[in-house]
Amino acid sequence: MSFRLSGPRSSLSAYAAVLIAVSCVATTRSVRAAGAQAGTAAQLEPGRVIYLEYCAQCHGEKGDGEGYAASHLHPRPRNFTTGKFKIRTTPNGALPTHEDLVRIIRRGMPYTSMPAWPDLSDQEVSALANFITTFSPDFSNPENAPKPVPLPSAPRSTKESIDQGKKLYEENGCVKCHGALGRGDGPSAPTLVDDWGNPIRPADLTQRWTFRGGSSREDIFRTMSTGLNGTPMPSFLDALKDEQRWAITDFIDSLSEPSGPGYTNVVITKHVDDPIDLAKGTANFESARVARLPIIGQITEPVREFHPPATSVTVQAIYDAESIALLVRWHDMSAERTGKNGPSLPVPREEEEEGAPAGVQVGKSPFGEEEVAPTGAQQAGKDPFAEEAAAPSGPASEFSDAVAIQIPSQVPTGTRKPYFIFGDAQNPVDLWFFDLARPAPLQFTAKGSADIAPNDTGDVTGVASYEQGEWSVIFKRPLRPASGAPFSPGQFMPVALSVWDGFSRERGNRRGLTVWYSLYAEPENIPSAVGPMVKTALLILAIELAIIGWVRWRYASRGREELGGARLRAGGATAGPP
Amino acid sequence: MTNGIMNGAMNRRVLILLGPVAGIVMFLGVVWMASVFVGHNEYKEPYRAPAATADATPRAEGVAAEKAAAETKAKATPYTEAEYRRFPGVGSRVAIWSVAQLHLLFAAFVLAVPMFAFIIEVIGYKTGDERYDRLAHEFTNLLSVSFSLTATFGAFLTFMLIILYPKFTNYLMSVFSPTFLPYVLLFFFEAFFLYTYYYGWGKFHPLVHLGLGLGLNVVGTAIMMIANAWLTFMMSPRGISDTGAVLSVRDAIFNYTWLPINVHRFIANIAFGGSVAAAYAAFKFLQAETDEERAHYDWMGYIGNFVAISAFLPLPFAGYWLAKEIYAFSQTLGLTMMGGAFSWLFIIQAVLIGNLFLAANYYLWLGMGRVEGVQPLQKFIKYLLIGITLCFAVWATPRSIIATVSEIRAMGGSAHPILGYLGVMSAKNTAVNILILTTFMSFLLYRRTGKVATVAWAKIGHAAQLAIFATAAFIVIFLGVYGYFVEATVRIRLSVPQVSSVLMAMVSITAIDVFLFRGATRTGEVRWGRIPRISQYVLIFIAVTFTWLMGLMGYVRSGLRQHWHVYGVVRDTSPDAFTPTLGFATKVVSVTVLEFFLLIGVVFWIASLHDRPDFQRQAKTTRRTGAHEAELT
Amino acid sequence: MKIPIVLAVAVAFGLLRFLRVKLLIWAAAWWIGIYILLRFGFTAPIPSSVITIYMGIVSIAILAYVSSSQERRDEISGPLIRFMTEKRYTLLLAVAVVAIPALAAANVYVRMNVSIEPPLFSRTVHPASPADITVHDKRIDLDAGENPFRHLETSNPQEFRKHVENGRRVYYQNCVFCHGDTMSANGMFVHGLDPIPTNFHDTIAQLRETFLFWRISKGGPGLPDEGGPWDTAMPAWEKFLQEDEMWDAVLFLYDFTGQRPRGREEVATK
Amino acid sequence: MTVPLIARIGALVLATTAFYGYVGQMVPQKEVQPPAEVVLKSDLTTADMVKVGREIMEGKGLCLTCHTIGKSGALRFPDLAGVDGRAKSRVAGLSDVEYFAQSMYEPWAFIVPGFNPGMPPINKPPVGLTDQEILCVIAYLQTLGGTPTVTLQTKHHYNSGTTAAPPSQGVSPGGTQPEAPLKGEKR
Repeated sequence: MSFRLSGPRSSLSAYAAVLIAVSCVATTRSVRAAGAQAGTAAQLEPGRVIYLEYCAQCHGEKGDGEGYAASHLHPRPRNFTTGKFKIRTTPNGALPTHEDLVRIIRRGMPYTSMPAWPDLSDQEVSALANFITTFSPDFSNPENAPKPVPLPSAPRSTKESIDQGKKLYEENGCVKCHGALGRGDGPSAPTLVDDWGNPIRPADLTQRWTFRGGSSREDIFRTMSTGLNGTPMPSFLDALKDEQRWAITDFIDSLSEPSGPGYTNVVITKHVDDPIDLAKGTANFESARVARLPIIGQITEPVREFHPPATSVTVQAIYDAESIALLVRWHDMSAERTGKNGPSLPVPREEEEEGAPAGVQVGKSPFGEEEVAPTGAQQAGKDPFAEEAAAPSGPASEFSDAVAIQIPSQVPTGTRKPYFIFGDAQNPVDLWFFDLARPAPLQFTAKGSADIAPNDTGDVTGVASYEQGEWSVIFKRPLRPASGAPFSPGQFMPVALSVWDGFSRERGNRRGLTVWYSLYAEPENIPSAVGPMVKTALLILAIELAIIGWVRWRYASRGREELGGARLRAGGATAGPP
Repeated sequence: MTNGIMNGAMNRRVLILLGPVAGIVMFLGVVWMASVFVGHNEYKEPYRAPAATADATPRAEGVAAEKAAAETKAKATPYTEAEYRRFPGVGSRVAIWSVAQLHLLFAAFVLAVPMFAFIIEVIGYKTGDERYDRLAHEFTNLLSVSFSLTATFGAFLTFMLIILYPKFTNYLMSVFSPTFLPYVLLFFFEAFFLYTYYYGWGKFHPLVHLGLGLGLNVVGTAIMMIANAWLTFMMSPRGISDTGAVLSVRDAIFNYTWLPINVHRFIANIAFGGSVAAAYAAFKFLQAETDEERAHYDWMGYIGNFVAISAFLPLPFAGYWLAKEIYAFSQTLGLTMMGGAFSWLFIIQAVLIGNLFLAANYYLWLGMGRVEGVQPLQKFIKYLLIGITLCFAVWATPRSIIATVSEIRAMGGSAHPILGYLGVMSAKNTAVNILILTTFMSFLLYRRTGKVATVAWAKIGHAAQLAIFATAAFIVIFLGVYGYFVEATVRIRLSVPQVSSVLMAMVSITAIDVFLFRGATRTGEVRWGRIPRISQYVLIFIAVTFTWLMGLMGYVRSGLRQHWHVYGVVRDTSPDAFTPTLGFATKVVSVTVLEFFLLIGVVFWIASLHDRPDFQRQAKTTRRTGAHEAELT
Repeated sequence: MKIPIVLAVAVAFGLLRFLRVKLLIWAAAWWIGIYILLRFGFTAPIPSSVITIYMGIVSIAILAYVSSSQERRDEISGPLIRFMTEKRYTLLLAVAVVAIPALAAANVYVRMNVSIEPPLFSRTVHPASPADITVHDKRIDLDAGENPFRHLETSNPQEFRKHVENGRRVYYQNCVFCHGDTMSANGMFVHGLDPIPTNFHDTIAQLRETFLFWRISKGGPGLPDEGGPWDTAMPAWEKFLQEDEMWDAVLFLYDFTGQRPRGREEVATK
Repeated sequence: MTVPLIARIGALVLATTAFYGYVGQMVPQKEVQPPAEVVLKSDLTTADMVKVGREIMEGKGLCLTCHTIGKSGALRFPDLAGVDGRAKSRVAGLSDVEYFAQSMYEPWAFIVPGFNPGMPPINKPPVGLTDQEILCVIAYLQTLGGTPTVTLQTKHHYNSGTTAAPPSQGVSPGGTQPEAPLKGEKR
């Protein structure tokens, strides 16, 4: 896209180029908008073939978003018949341009089931974009011909613009949904629904990489300017000036780690000298490195979770002379501190396998997740699944949030690890389970999802706190407990996590989890690199000086003219016949 | 400021200042290196060694009483035969290991030198060329001291065995009791032949003298074969019951690996002896003061190296036979060797052999400098080098690659899509065959430097040679690639046509060459001694590499038994029963090789105490050749 | 092989020859060129341990070449000696004397601070399957067995398409989340999986349908001992799917990727 | 000469040996300990025996050096996946336990068609498992394609003290001479 190419150093010429490009886009689009719909069936045929091959399983053969997989997907596959497209360069509510469609097919939507399609040729993607427009009658109306909004190129992001953006962010109501720190935990966040009545979550602005429309500053600016059709996200095109939108963009941009999620596969446990004191909370962990682990849905055991609300957790770990402690943090739209949760509790089965019928009624999610809590108007969705006692009164949840750390019951000796979903019959795992409605964690031993038994020895203790849309949960356990696997410095221990969001009615098997990662207890004393460095340098220096000294000694006194000349050739050449 | 100092006349002063600093730093560096080396060499106490129990210090008044009690107890203790004794410091295993290895290296030298001394003498007798006779005599010159050193180390080894492994040594002696007396007797004959052969040089009729040489070789080989029976029995026992009782001494001698080890050692000894003799010649060349001496020792080094490399070429095939017999004796043993703890050892071996081939070729290329008018052939070096490098790389490609997690992820699995093909036997067989072929071509190239074929069919001859070479290379590579598409049983058999096509090519190309250059015109004379000095260091390098290779192979042969004295029958229950890491083993081998070269240096020195060689007196008759010193090395 | 890099190196080597550069530069350029080729020229990168071996061999070979005649030795040592002895280079020499140990020290530092990586267990890409397995109390012969619906491809294509279509449904309701829409291991949860799921475009043509059936029905927990690693997230689908559904999914995998399964006769049997 | 020849040659020898020593440090370092003597408790349950048997097969018994579990293609020795199912009917008149015992105590008594003899008697050195250990191995083998039934008290032909020759069918090259399997392996 032309406007993405221009960097902060853009000058007048870049500006001009952008303008020309934008106008070109606009004109070609309008030409094509008129032409595409008039296209014959033969012209659309290539797009149709590709569509049926690659797209219909989710978006449905009729483009109505009801393919085979649709019932498992969230956000739901786009229903092309409505003509509503989230990511556009056109004003709010308008149709997208051909290029918008091409771009979104090409790039996909991160953290959704819409993948990128880098391997399709330009012609194929273009044909596909054309074919998609046949599903909605809106496209055939020449009056709807999309007109892209002007999207000026990005000014340089400065500290001032970020500060200004922060102010504007607070003044313009962003906080209401996205939360003060941008964690998607605003007060009205739990009540949001999209145009079809499905609950929807505001983006977690601290995780830029999950933005559906892309994570660059230009992408953020575009979303700010054109809104997201079909969602509560409005367009600020008229409400805010370009500079103001850029300021907010800069602020949002500053909320995420600039380097991306930085997922890792190992949690490094630091040794601390002071005894770990749970009362000190997260302050214990200042020296520990942060490991961010991706969360995926539990998509195997019933009841499955295809789209866990948490996309990642961060873990920090420390150990002292006696204990090891892990700090687990993740973002949660709202804290559910009432109700009940457990790793083996039966899960309400409210979706599944056969694919929900089309035209789901408002108020009940067709696929069960994202069920809005009883605070909203969706009481209908609540009771049928509640086999537990009714939740406490007030704005209480029936399902509490929970988190579990999973480690093998025995340190694995060979290559065999327990199965990552709660172990297996031969290889049990220990779960340190923290129902956040309760004051302290419990321990379970699991031999598979169906065989989980409490096994609480009181070893595991912990504290939990929720602040500004983020849970911080600390687990603490002796390094060498009476039963269970010991941790020893210098060793790797498999570790996996599970996170339940009570708001989304997660419980038991329905949860977000990670595969096995490693917990590495860093030895207390790490040898310093200085000694070996100095030794190496000295050794090399000595060799160098020896060589140079030797060469100089041999050649320096013999005069320059001899060097590389006759003297050097002395070897064989002078050995003439006798 | 620096510029001022550097550019000024103070340069000399800076140098003088830097000198001591550099000296001190280098000294510190050497001390540090040595301490690191020694520190790493520290013998690792195996985990099964009993931990010392630290009792409370006895009270002063109790000490005397305890001492007395201990004495009475000691008096009452009946004599028991010790099973093992500890060698202080490095432990029994390393002590025995290095002594045995040294004994073996000297023995190999003593056995090999008479062999080619004898052959060279025969050539001298047949052709009547005095030079050969003198060369044979000078080889023999090295023998007597080496012989006594071999015997000394043999005795040393025997005593060490009796002291450190009394029970096991006793067992071995009981099994092989009938062989010891003949062995000693043969030693007498060996001494007799050796001294009459050496001191009787020129004093007998040549045929009588040759008879003495033959006797020396026969007796020496017989000695080796008897000793081989003992050690191959340890690896592949036969002729005994499950509990170790002797059923048949004959079977015990003629066990599975006896014959292949005999052949393997016989060939390897020649190669090793040749390389050490070449190193001796190199040493003398570098010391030489006159052109005559240089010419002579250049020639001697060339002959020694030629013998070494010629013997080396069939060695891989002898090795295959030995490995096959080991597999036949016990799959377990074979798999331990090739797939188990020792598989990485063969990567080290590949490095050694690759270096050997490269050095041997390099020596031949340098040797072209002896002849004038070599420029046209110099350009081929590049292509030969590329061939050797590629084969070397293929051979050194490990089968199981070491890689970090991220690398493996990037590779898409622990098997690399391309390297995976290079790490297996098919590729390595192909590589070694091509290496042999390339070395042969280097030799051919060397042979024809300074010559132009004059026969009428010269062009056709050259073309035919090239065609044969290309065909052989093609067959080898084709079969190598074909090996990937057939089952293992077929694949193993493919090495036979590969080898035979290489041999056929070598024979037929040589045959053509002989006729092609019959009556060739010489464009340049061969001037012995006119070779860069660096070539002589290459000869020494080849000798060290050969020695080290022998040490390594000695380790794998005896290390294979792992925790057995006699495989499957007599178990090693000493604390040394574990198999050390390859790193530790290579350190021991390195130290042993250093010791060997220290001692062989002594041998050379003693040999040089002898009068100047006889040819000095006849120098006038030989063609005067030589070269001035090449200053650059 | 990455063609552009290989070509670039080849062109550079050609240029070296064309320009008739000095031997010292020639040797250095060849060394660097070969290093670049080994390090970056392969689509599946060569591990650094192997590169070390190769570069060691190349170093020895280049050294052997440049010293294989007196002229070459002079050509290569002349500039070096002049650099070390002539006064006009003294400053540069001093810089080099300091810089080389500093680089070595930096190298030591980098090596001592490598990031901690969890232990790696060797992975068998296609472990050998057992002779037979039991799925839903039914014995399925993996050696001699066939996909029960494969024969429909010729005898009843319409019915066959139905099975493929059913397989498509199964795939998109169960497998797509990891193995992805294009079956090239690009599902939405791939970033959270280690090892990454199978890319069906790569190797299924070498496999028999029964092998795929075995992997699908028994999953990671059913891998034989040498078939690690044990972190694989592949579930044993026999717990959740009917036998026919799994066979249909296998049909669909071949159909979608345009591959043909390996026939029984092609498998080496004893 | 400027540097004494002896020093030059010494340096060359030292550098060469040091280089090869260095190469030796670069390869993976693994120390192989002799197999530890395991004392089997007499009250092992069958489930424990399976575990022990598995360890023996991987370690001391050296079984997996030659045998594979779950591998097809060109094999040197029979694959053991699902072996219990075959063991029950391999030799008429032998139960799976008896068959396993026979193939370990007298491996030459029956050779699986298509394979060459090559297995040493397991109760004798170099492997030399005890009767109890062999029972554990049998327990593990039974889990491959069946369910383990043996206990440490299980009697079979080879540990019950009877001396009658086992029903030996199929190939029987070498009778009872201990070195027969070794000979048989030569090809």
